[in-house]
Amino acid sequence: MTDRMETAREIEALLFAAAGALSERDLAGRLPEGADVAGALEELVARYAGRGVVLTQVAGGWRFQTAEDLAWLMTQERDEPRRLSKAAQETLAIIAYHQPVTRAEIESVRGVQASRGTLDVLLELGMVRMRGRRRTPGRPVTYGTTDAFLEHYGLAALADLPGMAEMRTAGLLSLDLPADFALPDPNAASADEDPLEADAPEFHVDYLEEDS
Amino acid sequence: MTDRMETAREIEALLFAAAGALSERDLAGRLPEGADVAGALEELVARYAGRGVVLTQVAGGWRFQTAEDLAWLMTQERDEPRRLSKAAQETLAIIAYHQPVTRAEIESVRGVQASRGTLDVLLELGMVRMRGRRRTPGRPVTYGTTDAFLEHYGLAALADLPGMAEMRTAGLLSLDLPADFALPDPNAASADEDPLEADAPEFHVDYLEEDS
Amino acid sequence: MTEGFQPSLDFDAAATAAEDGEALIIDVEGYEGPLHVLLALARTQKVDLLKLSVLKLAEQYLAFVQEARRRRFSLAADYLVMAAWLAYLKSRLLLPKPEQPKPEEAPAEEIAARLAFRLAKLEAMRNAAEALRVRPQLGRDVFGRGDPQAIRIIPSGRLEGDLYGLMSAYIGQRQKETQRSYKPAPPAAYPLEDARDRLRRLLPDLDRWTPLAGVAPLGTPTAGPSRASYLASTLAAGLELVREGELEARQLEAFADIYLRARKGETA
Repeated sequence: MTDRMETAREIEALLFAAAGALSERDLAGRLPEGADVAGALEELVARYAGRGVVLTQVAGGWRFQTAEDLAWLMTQERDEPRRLSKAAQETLAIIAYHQPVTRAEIESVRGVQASRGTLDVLLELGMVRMRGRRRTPGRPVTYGTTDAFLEHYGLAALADLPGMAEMRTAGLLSLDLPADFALPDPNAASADEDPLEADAPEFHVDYLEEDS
Repeated sequence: MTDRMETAREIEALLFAAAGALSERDLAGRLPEGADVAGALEELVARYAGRGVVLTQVAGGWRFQTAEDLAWLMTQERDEPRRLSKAAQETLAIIAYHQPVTRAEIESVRGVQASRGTLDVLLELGMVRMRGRRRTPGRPVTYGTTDAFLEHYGLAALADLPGMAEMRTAGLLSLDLPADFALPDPNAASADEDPLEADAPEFHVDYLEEDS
Repeated sequence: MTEGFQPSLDFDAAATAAEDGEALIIDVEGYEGPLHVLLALARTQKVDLLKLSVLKLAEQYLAFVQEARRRRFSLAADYLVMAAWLAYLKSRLLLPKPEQPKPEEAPAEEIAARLAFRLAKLEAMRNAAEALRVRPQLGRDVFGRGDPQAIRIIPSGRLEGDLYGLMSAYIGQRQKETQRSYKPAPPAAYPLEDARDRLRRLLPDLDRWTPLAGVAPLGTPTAGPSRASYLASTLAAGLELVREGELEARQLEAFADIYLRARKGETA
């Protein structure tokens, strides 16, 4: 048996047995030194393609999950998921696509004050977390999504959010909104810009360290 | 795709997601009528033979399990984050917001005697440290949080601890709080504290300046 | 917004807009705020939101508000503020531009463009929410291992817990603190009746002067009435028996020990 195949077997076993996703680092840490984790994963992805259980990448890790088209079979495994209100869904989307984002910015996109039960539901579900504080007057708290969010929606990384690239190209992800367009001020736009984060090209460039 | 192969996919998914072993009758009951369960199982056994995960028949029916020769992988010790007990979490929160705080003050907020173990655990984890001594009779030791604490919670400074506004946003403040309810400012200078070790002012120097 | 906009059409626009708006007034409650209404109205124009006719949108919105008021739907204040603002914007868009624009006001076209941008942004986020919603979700469409194998775990220095947990823990404490009520347990007292009965039973044995402390029950240190209560009740009961002529009491001086003795009527 080749080494690659043996590594694939080991990863298969580890991922099958695990309750959640495991990162390549997690896997490498548990396998004998020098194992070709990436190569073995590639082989496994191909091997499981089209099967009832598939290997997917989520939140920076790998997990086996049942094939999407077999959802109908899984009636017994389904736990009634908490249904998010429309407002909560919108709020979650705004946080996901704009993070780090403050409460005021969320409200300005939605045009309504965030009511109780939108942000706190998301926080409680562990989909959203407080990330840090914006370095602007008042130092408002910024919000971002969690790994649990990525895992729930089966996303490998934030860059995989649907439509992300198009929205960014269209300038729709800029938080540079006139806070209240009843106050037309041509200078307001540039004054609102946050020099620290407005130009952040990637996520996780928040000035706070990620908790690891 | 042949029917047999589709049934195999479905069984694969069912067995993977099931909480325990499933008998052939269980499987047949959850699959479309007329599915060739026995044939599909046979195919799956062959498919998984020699892999990291094998399909085996146990008392209750069929289940996937990791290959026996890979048992060493499963028993390997893993680096699992340690969960703080409720008491420790609460004590840590009080120290964070009220520092510098004495043991008696912690107890008065919690309404219960702090067991020796709770503070010890936090000290041992490096989340909490002894800061100094209160200038009151008995000169009780005061506690505060460490840099490791800030790092763990992703805070740049103590001033970044969420305040009343954020707690309200997060839905944590109930409505029946007294009107004068306030949060202490953990960053505030404490005049009535002596440093524990005059030579090691590794933290905020504000309270040290009282002496000079 | 400056191009492709023909003022001459807009006098009919209000009427058409009213019809468009009519279809939308199904449920005012269905909208979260004026911006959501505007978005719904803007969609009826069936153009790229960034190419929206804001003038037409303003007509549509004003018609919506008018219709809602005619039907006596109560509209929140922000709907009316938006109506006033849009009416103002509309008038500015229609009026010929002053030769010297007021410096503090942005050109109406720019404000209109910003409104269109805001709507485009809100629409993008609603689409994003929908795109997320239809994604295969864990526990709804795809499923993880139902029966993960136990893996032996050693605790590490790494800690679990986030800021939200810390805040919840803290505020939970403080809220408990404010709700804590003080319920003192009334101290148990040695009933006078019991003291009397007991003293009566002891009478035959009290033929010599006996200190009160020796007569009163010792009690138990952990439960029941305190020693002081035993002493006090026994003394009070003793004084009653003295009054009834069955007992004698004496004290040599203030604060000295009190002695009790059964009264032997004939021999005294």
